[in-house]
Amino acid sequence: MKRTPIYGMMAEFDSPSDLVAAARRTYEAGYQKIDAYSPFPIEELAEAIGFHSNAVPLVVLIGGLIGCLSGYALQYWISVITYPINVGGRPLHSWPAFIVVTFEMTILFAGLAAVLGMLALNGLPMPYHPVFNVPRFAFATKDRFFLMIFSTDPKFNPVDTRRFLEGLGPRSISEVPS
Amino acid sequence: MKMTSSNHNSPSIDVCPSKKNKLDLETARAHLAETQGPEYWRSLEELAGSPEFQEMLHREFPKGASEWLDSVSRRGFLKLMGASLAMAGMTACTKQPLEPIVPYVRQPEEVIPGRPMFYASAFTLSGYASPILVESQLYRPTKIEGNEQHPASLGGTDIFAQASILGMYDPDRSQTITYLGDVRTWGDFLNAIHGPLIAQKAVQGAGIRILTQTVSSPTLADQLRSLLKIYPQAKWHVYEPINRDNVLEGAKLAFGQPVETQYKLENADVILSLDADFLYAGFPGFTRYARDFAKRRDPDAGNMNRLYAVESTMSSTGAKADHRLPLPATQIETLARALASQLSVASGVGGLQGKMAEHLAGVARDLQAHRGSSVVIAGDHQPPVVHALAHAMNQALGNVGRTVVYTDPVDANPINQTESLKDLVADMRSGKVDLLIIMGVNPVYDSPADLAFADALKNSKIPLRVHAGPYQDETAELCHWHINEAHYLEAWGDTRAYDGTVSIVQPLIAPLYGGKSFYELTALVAGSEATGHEIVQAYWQKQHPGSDFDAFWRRSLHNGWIEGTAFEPKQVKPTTSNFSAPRHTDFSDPRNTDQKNLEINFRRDPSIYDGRFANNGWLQELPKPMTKMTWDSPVLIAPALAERMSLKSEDVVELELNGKKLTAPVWVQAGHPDNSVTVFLGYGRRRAGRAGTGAGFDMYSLRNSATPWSVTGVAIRKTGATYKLASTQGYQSMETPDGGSRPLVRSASLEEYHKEPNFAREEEPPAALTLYPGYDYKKEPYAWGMAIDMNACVGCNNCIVACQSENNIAVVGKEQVVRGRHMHWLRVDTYYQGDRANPRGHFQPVPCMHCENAPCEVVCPVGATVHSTEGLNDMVYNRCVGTRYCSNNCPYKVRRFNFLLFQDWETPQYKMMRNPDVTVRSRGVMEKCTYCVQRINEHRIDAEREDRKIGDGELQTACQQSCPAKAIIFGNINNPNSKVSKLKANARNYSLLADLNTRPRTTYLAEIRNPNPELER
Amino acid sequence: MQIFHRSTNTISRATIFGAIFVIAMLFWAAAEVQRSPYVTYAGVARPQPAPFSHQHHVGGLGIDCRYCHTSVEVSSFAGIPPTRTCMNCHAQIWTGAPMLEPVRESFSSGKSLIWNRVNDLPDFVYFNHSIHINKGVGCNTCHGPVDRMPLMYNYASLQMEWCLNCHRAPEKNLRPRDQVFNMRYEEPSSAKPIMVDGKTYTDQISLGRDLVTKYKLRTVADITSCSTCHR
Amino acid sequence: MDEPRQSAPVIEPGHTFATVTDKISSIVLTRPTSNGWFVGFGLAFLVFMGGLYAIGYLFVRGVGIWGVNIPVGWGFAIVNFVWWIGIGHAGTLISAILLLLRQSWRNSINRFAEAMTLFAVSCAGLFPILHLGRPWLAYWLFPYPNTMNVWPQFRSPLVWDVFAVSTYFTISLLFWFIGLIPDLATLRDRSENRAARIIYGMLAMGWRGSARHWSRYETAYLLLAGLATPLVLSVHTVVSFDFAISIIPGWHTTIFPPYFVAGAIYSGFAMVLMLAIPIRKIYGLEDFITDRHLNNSAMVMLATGLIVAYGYGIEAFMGWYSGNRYDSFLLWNRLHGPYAPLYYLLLICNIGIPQVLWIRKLRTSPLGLFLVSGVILVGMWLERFIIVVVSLHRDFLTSSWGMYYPTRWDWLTYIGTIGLFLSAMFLFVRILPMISIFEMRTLLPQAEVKPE
Repeated sequence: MKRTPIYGMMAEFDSPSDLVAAARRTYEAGYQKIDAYSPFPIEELAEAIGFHSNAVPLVVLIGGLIGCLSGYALQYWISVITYPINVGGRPLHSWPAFIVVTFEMTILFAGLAAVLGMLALNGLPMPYHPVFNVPRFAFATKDRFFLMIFSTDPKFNPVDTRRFLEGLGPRSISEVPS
Repeated sequence: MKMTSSNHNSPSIDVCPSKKNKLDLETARAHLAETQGPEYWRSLEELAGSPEFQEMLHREFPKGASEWLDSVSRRGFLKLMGASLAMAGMTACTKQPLEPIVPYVRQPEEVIPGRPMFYASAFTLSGYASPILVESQLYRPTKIEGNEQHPASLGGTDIFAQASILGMYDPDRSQTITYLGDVRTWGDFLNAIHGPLIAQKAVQGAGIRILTQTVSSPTLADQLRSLLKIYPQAKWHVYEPINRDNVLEGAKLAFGQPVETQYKLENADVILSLDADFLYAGFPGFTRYARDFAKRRDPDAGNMNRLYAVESTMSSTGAKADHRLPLPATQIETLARALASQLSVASGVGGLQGKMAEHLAGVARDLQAHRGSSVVIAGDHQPPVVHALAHAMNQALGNVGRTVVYTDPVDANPINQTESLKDLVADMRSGKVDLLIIMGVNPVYDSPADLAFADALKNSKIPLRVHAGPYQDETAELCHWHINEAHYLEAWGDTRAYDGTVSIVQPLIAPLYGGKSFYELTALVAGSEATGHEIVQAYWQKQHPGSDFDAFWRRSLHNGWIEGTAFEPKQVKPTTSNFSAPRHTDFSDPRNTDQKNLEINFRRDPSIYDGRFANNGWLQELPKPMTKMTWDSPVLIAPALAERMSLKSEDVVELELNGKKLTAPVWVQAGHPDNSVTVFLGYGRRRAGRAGTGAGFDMYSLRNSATPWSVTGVAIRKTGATYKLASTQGYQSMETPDGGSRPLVRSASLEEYHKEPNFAREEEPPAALTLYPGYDYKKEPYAWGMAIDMNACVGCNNCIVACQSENNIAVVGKEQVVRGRHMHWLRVDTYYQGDRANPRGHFQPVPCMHCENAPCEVVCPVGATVHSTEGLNDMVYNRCVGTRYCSNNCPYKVRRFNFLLFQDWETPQYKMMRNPDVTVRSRGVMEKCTYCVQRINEHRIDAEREDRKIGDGELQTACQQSCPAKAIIFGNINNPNSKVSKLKANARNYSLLADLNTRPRTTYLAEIRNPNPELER
Repeated sequence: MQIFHRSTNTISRATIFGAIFVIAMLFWAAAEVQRSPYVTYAGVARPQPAPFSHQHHVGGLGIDCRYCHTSVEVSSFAGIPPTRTCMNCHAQIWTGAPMLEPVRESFSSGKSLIWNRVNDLPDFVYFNHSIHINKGVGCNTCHGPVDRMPLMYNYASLQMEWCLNCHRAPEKNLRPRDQVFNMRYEEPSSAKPIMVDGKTYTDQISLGRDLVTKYKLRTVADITSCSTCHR
Repeated sequence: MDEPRQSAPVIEPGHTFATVTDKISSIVLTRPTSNGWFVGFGLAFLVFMGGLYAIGYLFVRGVGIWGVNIPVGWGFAIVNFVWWIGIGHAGTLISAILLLLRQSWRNSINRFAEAMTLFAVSCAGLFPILHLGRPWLAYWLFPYPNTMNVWPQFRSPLVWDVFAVSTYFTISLLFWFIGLIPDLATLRDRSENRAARIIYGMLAMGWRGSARHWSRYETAYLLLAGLATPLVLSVHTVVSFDFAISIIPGWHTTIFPPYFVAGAIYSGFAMVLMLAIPIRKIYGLEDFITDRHLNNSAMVMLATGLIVAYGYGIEAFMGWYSGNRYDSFLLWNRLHGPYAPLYYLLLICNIGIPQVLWIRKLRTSPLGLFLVSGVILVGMWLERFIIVVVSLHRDFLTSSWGMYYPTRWDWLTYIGTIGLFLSAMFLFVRILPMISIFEMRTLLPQAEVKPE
């Protein structure tokens, strides 16, 4: 594939509706490597750019299971195997007493999995990103909505892509330097 | 042997013995001598490099007085410094400090480092000896036990004997000879007294006065008598504030001669106590009497005795009585006369009406019905005539020779001590005295106020005043010379038990501060410089001439007494007619007497006796049997009186007795006779030491020589002020304020018991009730358990002190007790039941229950308290982080917590005193009764080495060993034949709060009373 | 606008994983230090007033342990010999040796020699020599090759885990009673089998198991109860 | 979003994405800091220092400086612990449970409610450590390999506490932090100051609002809420086990878990209001924290308050109905014992006064609510005091009955933690957006995507 000095082409919109509409059109136009940026979550947007399912729930499930098992295993190993001792005449394996910690460990691991999993999948932290090279992108965290077509998209071509984007009636278009 | 900078002598010198290998000290002496007396251990201290010790050696008067009463004192902060060290000792991840290890130069043959030895000796209180065995760790006495073979002990001791070990190590003890407060040597004193003695020779010692305590020591008596031969004009005065003048005069009145009265309670079916508290320490022969009494309290044996008590203040004897009659002391004589005439022995008054008469008639009939097996005991503080009447009644009831035996007096110089002191004061004032030697007495503090002894001592120009005693006390202050007395554990001597048996007192350690014994002092005055050892041995050489003396001497030392020295019964005839006229005959109606004219009773303090033990922290903090009071001496008043005067406990009142005033707090005492108050002597010391100085109120200031025990005419006035009292048991009833009641102490009358033997049993929840399967202890060779017979227990507190001594339990001081932080592992709960004017008393010793389903263990987050395979509830101090959850969850509240650094980590004496077998606990850890696990381990190890099992009774806990009544039985409950198993099988056996399903290993035998059926209704 | 340089992406991730690694390392280091001779003194010879050599006296001259440590069989404390014990021999031999001066000094002056404690347990731990000897635990099991120690040092860490290792599996260390004081005792092996009561053992475990029953050892549960050592 | 027919809106009309953003971020970004803030923070910090002094002395002398004793082994420390933990419940409850219940009005109060949770839990976490006899060994409660070969004892509720509280803190922290990420990005892009930009930038981790990120973000946030919901209920349940597991009358009761949780939410909302009311006044946030919020919170308090009242009722009833002599005495002791006045005060604070919340007018009067909330916080503290102290001071053996008197050190430590809490709050409102900006944006009508 051809090397290009630019990272992608970015169009700025005023409202979530415009962005969603634009995103749909772009996707339908056959662009796959696109992304959209908004100051708040917009349910329809992911669909619009053809992002359908994410892996976070699976990660959380795995985390939870690990927490649950390790929690109980820890208590069983300590109380029955490595340090067996008569506490108040209770049996070594006093399972009802072990439930609480098992539960807490489950929650803890699942929670950690959720956050860390989300960050990892999102590739964060990433303090530097080409999109920040666009001065107006600062408004992406305020009240502006951006659509992005990456230069790695096979259909990408500085001229045609710009023209295509203009067709979406954005407030402005900027080239994102790599 | 080593002294470490750490909390106690490390494991290197511990171990309890498998068998008490008693040996005489002869050989030991040799080794001690070899290392120049005191140097022997001092050198070790110096090695330990403790500057405090040096400082202490040279300081003149104890510093930091009343430290225990004040939490932010100088030493309080010293303790802080100790804390760091404490942590080092107790935390897991700290580097061990490098410690020195110091072997002997020449090791005595019989010494096995790490194994204690036991020596027989005797502790003497007011002339009466308690035979003891002293546990010695490499020549450091660490624990007092009873002498099982001695007839006067049978293994039991009393609180004073138990606590005397602390007395010896007391850092506030006088540590040097002084002249007007400056340090002097024995030699200096010798020179100083030499001249005056020469001068006295000329006048046959007309100016010499010697004031001693009650002397029962044959040797000392002999010395003093021979001294009086050298100085025929000299006089020997005897005084003790808690004297037995009335007993003596009573005997003279009855028989015309002084005799000792002994009781054989094992033969007594009916006992009548006329204000005699014979079931508490301080009463001559208490340990033996308690045992004999308890032996006859077994309801299953079929020969249970019956005790009637008439008393002027609530006492443990009254609490144990089957019938108790509270009566002002001054009215007991009247009652005695009435009873005597009922028994037709005396021409007294018959004039009794109402319930009192019925009651008395019933008692009389009961006594009559048990001729020869009954006994009437009169209290020491009752007037002579009551004693005479008691003698007459015993005679008439044919008890003499059966339950009552008369012998020669134990007191070697049976004179009226109050008179004796009066004479002395008279001589002092009239300038007849040139050389006054006071031995062990503290008259400036404790003599009757009207004699103004202090004044006489100060203002009469006695040229040479010598005081010898254990403390730089109030009297020492007013004398020229002070000789620091050697403690009885430091010096040779001999003494007599209540039955006359002589014990040799042998030293366990060279005098810590190089003190001198009275024997040596007396010898010096008599012109000899013999050592105590020579003096005592020489005397007995005379008594036991012949070639076998060495054998005799060794045997006597080994057994702890000298054969054939017990007094022979004496045949004396009482003269029943010559009773002086009654003092007053009316039983005045309580309600119409006013608060201006109440009766006041002066009594010895249950804990610190006459004040001589004021600086003994163990005794100061020992809850008094009836009030559970510590560190103080409130005025006891009856509930009725309190109501009339609208007084509550801790209200301060002003007492006024013939002009003298004194303010003190009151304590409302259930069962105290109305229109009468009781005060306790021994408090308000000015120069007792850091513990005793300033504690309580000095009741001696109200006491008169004419009426030393009780007198009517005291006025009390409410001041409106209040004063915090440190009682360890705030609530003394099993009835809760909501009207409910809790079956903590279960009791029944003998009849009820025979009808329903299982009355005490309570259904324990079935084991199947829980989700968890139980733990099987049956497979273990040992399962430790304890049974406490509340019928036998007389509430004498001995177990508490024994436990404190054995387990290095800290003293916390009044302020901390007030906050509810006393540390006793074993407590004795006192409950009152029924009519507050005359309730039943119950004693319930409460150690750790060692529950099989221990609630404390389950909640400990770090497993610092868990179960051993033998069923012990182990407490692991070094694992404890101090959440106190275990204590919260302990329904018996037997756990104790080191809220602050309670242990003294600096004072070298205390380091030497502690039991090296028991960890000294630091700040922030929980502690509690361990069933003396150190003893269990040592016995198990010895047994295993000899490839056998621990025999029943071979292993005794500290509380059990010295319990005079043998109320506490400990042993292996997996052995069906062990004593404890048998007791637990008894119908009376029940466990406390059984419905909680804690399955305690400590159980109780319900209390059975034997009231007179005819008086019941 | 662009606040950060490209490299920060890598740096930030490196920092996150680095931090995790560093923390793990710290914990590991702490654990190591806790077990190191710095804390336990294991293998560290202590300075002593007189340079007494067990190597010479035990290894060389073959003096039995009990000649000096007299109470080891009957008491919790093995016993440190009094100066007199030294003088029994050194009154005759090496009477002039300068290194023995402290000993002679102590004997004449009557002031004790002050040794530095080598095997030192915390004060809340109660160890009893006699019972271990009695159950067939050899001296050098805990004290190591004393006969090869010129200056005495403690062989084991003396930490609780070390004690428990044996209390949880005593069979690993038991030997016949008559071998307890044998400094050169070797565990049974097929090369060097051991005969006990006519039975030949070629491995420690089977020997240990039989000795456990023979010497009536208490159960592991018994000897791992807290109050066995803590009172 | 299903809006129950409510008059007051969640957010006043006329706002745009921009105004919302500026309004909230400006509080953080405007220079210079107001003097009022400095004064407030200074005072709070001073109080906190007082607490540190008390703690220092505690470490030197030992817990003996407090009023605890035998039988009352737990005093102020545990009372405060439970009180703070309870307060700490509102945050996660609002963020998680109300999120799941799609109560969008929560969006304007969840942020500082969560912050409050963190600070409250931190204060709470101090006490279990401080009240130890040997606090420097607190780490022994964690299972870690050590040279002693010993481990924690998992049957003990205190170990459960360790796990529950630390888990709760961690999850709350994560929840709070990921909620902050988009707003940190906003601050990063809004702030003029370079240092601030770098710091916010680092914390924002390069958030750029990508649609993919948003979708994963929303999933994670929702799942976290789902996890936090049982957690928040479990934490106070576990705390209540500290008492319920034991055998002490007044502790050993099955009603505790629900009744503790209700109490926790009760006091939690009270604290939220006590903070929200002044904050919205001072920073003029009435547009975002409207009467609607006050009203809803007030109704939550009313409801939980009634549950708590039911709890008291059941306790009393059981005391009588069980016929158990110890339980019935406990009831008597609460009503007539030495601490009875406190019990009556408790009833007034927690059951009596809050009934005024039935009055709608009062539910929307800031001052009224502020006062009622204060009363409730006092009441809830008293409840814990009654449970801990009054149950312990007279248990089974009458011989061991005692009293508990707090010392000045008890008070100083308690007040000190309040100082710590307020100091933290002051710092929070100054350096972080106290209202979730991006979630506020979603509340605007403009946020709706019109179908083409």
